[in-house]
Amino acid sequence: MITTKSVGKKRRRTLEAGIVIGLILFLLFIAPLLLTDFRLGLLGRFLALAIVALGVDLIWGYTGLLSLGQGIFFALGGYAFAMHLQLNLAGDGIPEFFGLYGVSELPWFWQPFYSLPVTLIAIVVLPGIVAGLLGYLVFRNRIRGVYFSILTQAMLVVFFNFFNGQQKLINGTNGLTTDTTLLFGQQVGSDRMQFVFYVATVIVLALTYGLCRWLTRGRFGRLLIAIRDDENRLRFSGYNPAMFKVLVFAVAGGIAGAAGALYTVQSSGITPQYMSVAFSIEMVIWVAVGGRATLGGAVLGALVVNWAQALLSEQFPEVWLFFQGALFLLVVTVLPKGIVGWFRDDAVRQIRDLLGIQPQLNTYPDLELDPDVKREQRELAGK
Amino acid sequence: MTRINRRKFLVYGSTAVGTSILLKACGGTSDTTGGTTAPAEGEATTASAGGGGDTIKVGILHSLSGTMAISETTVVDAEELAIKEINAAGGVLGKQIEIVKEDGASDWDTFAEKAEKLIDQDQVSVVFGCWTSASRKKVLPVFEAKDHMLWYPVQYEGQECSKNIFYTGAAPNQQIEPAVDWLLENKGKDFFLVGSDYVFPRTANNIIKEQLKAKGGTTVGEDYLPLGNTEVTPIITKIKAALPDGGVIFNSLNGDSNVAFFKQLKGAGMGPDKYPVMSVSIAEEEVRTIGPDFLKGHYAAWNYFQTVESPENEKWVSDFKAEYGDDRVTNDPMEAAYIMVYLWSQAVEKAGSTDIAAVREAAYGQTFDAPGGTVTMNPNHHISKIVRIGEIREDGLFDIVSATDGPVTPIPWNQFVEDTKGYACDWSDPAKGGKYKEA
Amino acid sequence: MLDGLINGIFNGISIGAVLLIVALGLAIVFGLMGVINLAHGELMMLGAYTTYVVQNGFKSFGDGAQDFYILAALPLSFLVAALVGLALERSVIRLLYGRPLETLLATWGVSLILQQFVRSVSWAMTFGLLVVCLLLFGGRAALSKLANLGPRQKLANFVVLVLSAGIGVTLGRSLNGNDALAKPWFSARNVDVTAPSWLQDSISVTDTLSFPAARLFIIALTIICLVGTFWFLNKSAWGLRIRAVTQNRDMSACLGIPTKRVDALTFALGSGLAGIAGCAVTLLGSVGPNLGSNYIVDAFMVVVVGGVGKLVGSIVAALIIGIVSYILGSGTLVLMLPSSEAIQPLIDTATFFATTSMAKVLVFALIIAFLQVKPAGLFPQKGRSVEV
Amino acid sequence: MANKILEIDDLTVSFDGFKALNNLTFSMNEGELRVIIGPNGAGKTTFLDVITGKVQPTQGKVRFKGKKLSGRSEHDIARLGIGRKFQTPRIYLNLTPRENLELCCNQNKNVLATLFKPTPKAERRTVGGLLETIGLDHKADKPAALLSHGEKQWLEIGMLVAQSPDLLLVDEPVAGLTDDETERTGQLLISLAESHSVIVIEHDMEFVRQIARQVTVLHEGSVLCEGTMDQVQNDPRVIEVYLGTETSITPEQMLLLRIAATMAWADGDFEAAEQDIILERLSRQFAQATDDQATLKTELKDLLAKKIPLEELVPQLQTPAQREQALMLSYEVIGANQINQAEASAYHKLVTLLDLPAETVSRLESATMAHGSNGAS
Repeated sequence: MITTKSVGKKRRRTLEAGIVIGLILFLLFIAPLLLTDFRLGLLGRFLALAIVALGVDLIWGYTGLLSLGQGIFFALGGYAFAMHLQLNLAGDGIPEFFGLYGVSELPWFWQPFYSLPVTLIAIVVLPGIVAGLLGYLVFRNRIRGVYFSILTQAMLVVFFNFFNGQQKLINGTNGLTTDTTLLFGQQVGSDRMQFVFYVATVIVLALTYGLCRWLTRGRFGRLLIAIRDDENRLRFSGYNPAMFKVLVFAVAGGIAGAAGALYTVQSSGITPQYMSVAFSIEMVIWVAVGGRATLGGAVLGALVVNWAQALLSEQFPEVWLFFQGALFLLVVTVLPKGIVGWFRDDAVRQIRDLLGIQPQLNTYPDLELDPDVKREQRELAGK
Repeated sequence: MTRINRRKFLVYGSTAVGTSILLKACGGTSDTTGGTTAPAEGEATTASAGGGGDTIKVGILHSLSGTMAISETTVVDAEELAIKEINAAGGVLGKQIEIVKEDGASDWDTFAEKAEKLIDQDQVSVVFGCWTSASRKKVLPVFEAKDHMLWYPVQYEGQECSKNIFYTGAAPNQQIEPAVDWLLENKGKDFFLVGSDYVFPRTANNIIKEQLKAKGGTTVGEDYLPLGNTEVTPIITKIKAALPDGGVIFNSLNGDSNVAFFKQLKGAGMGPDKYPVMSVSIAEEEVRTIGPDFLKGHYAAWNYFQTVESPENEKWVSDFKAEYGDDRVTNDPMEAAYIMVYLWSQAVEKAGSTDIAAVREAAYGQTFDAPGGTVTMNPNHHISKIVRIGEIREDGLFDIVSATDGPVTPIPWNQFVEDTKGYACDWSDPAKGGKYKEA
Repeated sequence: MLDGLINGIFNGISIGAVLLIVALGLAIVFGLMGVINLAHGELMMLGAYTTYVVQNGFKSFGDGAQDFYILAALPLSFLVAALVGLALERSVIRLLYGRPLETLLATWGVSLILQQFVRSVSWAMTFGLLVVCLLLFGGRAALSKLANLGPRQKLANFVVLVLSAGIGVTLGRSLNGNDALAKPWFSARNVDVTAPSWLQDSISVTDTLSFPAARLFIIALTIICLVGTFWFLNKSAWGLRIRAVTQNRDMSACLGIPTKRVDALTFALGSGLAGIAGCAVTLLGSVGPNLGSNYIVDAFMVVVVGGVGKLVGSIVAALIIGIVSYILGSGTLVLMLPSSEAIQPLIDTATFFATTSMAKVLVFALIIAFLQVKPAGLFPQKGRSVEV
Repeated sequence: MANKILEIDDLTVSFDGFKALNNLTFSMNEGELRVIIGPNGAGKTTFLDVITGKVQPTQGKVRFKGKKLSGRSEHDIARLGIGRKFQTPRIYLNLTPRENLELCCNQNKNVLATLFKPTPKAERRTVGGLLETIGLDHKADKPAALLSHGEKQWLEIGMLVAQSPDLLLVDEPVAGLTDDETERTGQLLISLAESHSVIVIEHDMEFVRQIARQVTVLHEGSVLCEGTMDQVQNDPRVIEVYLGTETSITPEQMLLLRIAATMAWADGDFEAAEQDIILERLSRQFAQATDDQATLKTELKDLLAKKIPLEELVPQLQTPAQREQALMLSYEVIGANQINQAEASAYHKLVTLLDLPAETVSRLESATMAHGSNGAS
């Protein structure tokens, strides 16, 4: 029995791997042929957002931490990359926006971002560390559920106002533009670099998916679910949920950071707007739409929702908010498991109900036919 | 280090080329030569877009939702009115103008995204749009990278002169500086600077501080409100503390915060007699939403007020009211928006095509008898226009208390700020370009 | 100096009062029902718009009446917000009790809808909506009366839904052709609510000391609302039921308390208070579609810092937050510090945070720090019931 | 000292002034199975909360194997070797029983180990074995949500064992179980007690009798009394706190009743009817008013439901008068129905134990006959 089960598992694994690889190849080689540059650019950006969604799913879908502050880490990653690009552009001078505010020498925290390797590490590690610290402060005090959510939102406001207010340090509201900056002597805004970033995004997305899959399967994954379902019980089994949550939150932060960097370069720069309250909540709804606790769902949700937003706001700009609001309501009330969850669990039954087709009940005319009963009899016979 | 970079570059480059060959194969418009030569392609596509078909597509990119919708929708009205008039008069190059409207949603990223859509997807031949400097700064790289054309109708902080943007709003020397001068002459030398926490107020106030230094005024304090914040008690306390017996308040608050500011200023018993406020973001439209009661006696600096007396203005105001209803008012950004559509159409007529470069060339020196007086487009992409100071009346309109005799030439690079002192901008001469040292 | 102090305290309190009146409704809905209502701010906004409408109504009576519209506006905005809240509870919240995170998302959705609603509501739209509702509910009623479809019922309802929606939308769009009908009532633009003249100026105590009338009014209003709420919760029969239900829903249900009605009532009460808050803030700030979103986060901070489920906690928290943010934002801190070399860095930091936006940063940072010490807020609930 | 696994002295826990535990002092030995009973609100669950670190004591110390527990966090204490099963089963419904067990079985519970180390073979085997023991092997891979209440209870006990603690705290393990489930749970616990120290909190007296060796009675947050089941059950204070009302009989009377009961139970089980008659008569012996008799009767039902060998009971009779009374009672009891072999032998045994003079015996017997008959009429 064990063996058959594990075989089944293996088959499912290989199947999943196959699908993922197929999708990657599709995104890398087919999508560019089907889409105009503009649409491809959009797709690239949405894929970057799908990466954040994976992080959100990891902490919310699996671990039950509804963070309304992922924007912080998203933006941190973006800023890290943008700062490097700005320095690239400035050469041995300092980025010219400083001139407007009479800043003559580079603020200390810009220094490390001269080097690309450091930047690339910082993009992931910096948000990760920040998330870890914030997480530690919160989880250590067993601040849970909605309190956690509200607190993360407060943190978001703090960061937003700080970045927004500091013209002299990071150009405040304007944020940092990247399109005209240079990377490897190429203009970041150029179609070619944009395509490179698109490719990079696809790859990072795949890697992130792998990471999350690895985290959520096996014992660690089960532990996350246990934390989500009954954290206190876990304590009495000798686990310290706080540390696990800190780790997961930090990982999600890092993921968000990477996503932020990729998103920034594909949307011509970063502004504190990335830390707006609304944006961070939207991240959650992507996951909710796709189906929480299903990684595929997170990605799907991010793509579907954003694509819908792009199209709808092109067709009738005024009413996009209506749609978005309705989406929130629908997902929560009608589709709590999200698209994927719905297909997996209820789709058939509900459609049948809707069409009023009665499912045939499989009752046993004779108790003897009940498989459980049979098995028990066999056991008794064995004894 | 460099070797690593080069290797990485090769890797990336190869993928890019590899696929871009595929793209070529099926007629994709991706750019294989890569990098900075994007412009060539941008022109080609847009030119064909403009020429092809029996209409000329123009993009309108403003916030139709979100915080900024309050102001930006009025500008859209003005632009649509102008286009309607032009179409009624037979259009441009004998073609009707077709509007593609996009919502920036008060979100700077959306602006960038929609700008790309207008250029790549809809292949418009020009974009009219943006209000906040932040949104302009966000789309600027898009227009530069794709070498396209944006017309921008709002007064701003200057310190910018893009080849791809035409600015029909006031440069600092066409609004802020005259206002400061006027205040120094008539109202006092102690200034308190209040602004929203974003780029225009911050930069504007930097300029003002420099200017005051140069002209013997003093900045006794400054403070910034987060956008949308309505709790201004601390600021008012600061003003009281800094100016115990009255002084000038220079206000570059934006949107909602203005309402809170003036209501609570009056609440604190600080009237225009002791604390005259000079605003640079408050026009007729805003006066109505704040309520004249609170604003009566305060000042604003603009190039245009609805109360300007000229036949052009009377005609425009009546046309506008006829189009959008008698309860509507006209204001400076709307006038600028109205102007820019006409200037563009004239330039297209002159160029004989919608080719970006040609239109740009043709735009220089275009003049138009605007409601606020005749304006001229300069080679530095800004327009010369008259500057006026208005005092707010009971009825929410302005008494024009001072106006320059003739149009003021725009100076994008500010002469009071150390970094930009002595710089100028001239796109008509390739040798000079966006920022060159004046002889 | 003394005046300065009194002024400081007064301003602090007046900021606190605004926070409190905004947070009061939230404290009830969140504290007593455990519902995270992110649409609270939008209910405020509705209150504010009601005030705007009332004011315009009074304009027609001439200036004399103009000065007293606020007195009519307060109860009306309470009513409007309460009704909307009621509808909200009946339709959405009801489905989500005990799932706070879901309520959070759902109410966010509601807030978006409400915002866009006031932006684009017009006669055309209203007709459209009315038609949809009529067709939908009428159709359902008809179906359930006329034909017994048995299992096909759901499908039928679904069809009705789709049909009525379709008809309504098409109708709305066709009506949009007519400018008069299509013209939005408020539009995205901020609307102008002018405080009555007697609330515009300030009442001067001494020549150096004067209090803005509007502020005094709001403080008074806050106190009244507090007293009213306390009385309602602790003295009235329904208040008793509410407290019973919040303590033990099932038990109360067994005792024959109509928990559903109680929930609805509680939520309506909270929403109504939001409406009053909305009416109050029109005296200070602008009235626009996103009026609410400027307050909501602060309001939650107040409730959390105060300790959930404790009104007194919210009061103290609001006052503290108000005073602190005033002292920081107005730079009073910098003035209070003696200018000596020893604490120069301290002074520098103080000045660094002495702008309104930076003050907000610091206040929130302090709040987060505070929750490190007292995770459950100033007045935590004790006992075994808290855990699990 | 060393063999004390748990020592609690002068422990007080108060929530907002209300003392859930009040100067409680308690200790138990290694390998002991201790049952804690007590009416609702006696502080039983709080008692466990303190031990497991969920609630911090207001004053007083808790020592586990000589280590102070106060100030430690739950997981810390759990790692020291204290496992807890909750009143209502708390298992992870979205995981399968196997996964539930593996979670608890995991020996190295820090983050990285959990993340990187695969589940070792040994643990897999232990889990497999456990699944057998708790009889869930055939449902091992269905979501635990689908288990019946009883199965959930066992699963949680299983999780407890998987954790391999030295001290098991079991809170109402048989709440809401059927009789034979209860029976089996009892056996499970007893078998566990061979290798662990166990504290069981329980209401169900039948169950307590089944498993109890040492019983501690909590009342209003402190220990009321401690001892064997019988000592505890004979203690009128216990009877009082349990049955609320002051019982109408003294310990001496209780003793007599016990002897009588033993006689009555001598030939094994009765039909309910017979039992009823006996109780009827006994209660009439000690109470006058009919409703008193009624209440006493129900009390007796509970109290006499256990067999104790006469050898223990008889020596406890002090005065001859009591002995005579004991005899009379017993005689009356067996007179309730046809005297059979077992009863006869039991009766003889009693007589010998009482060793009253022969004539006294006969006198009493005759008297009882008379009294009994008119009592019956």
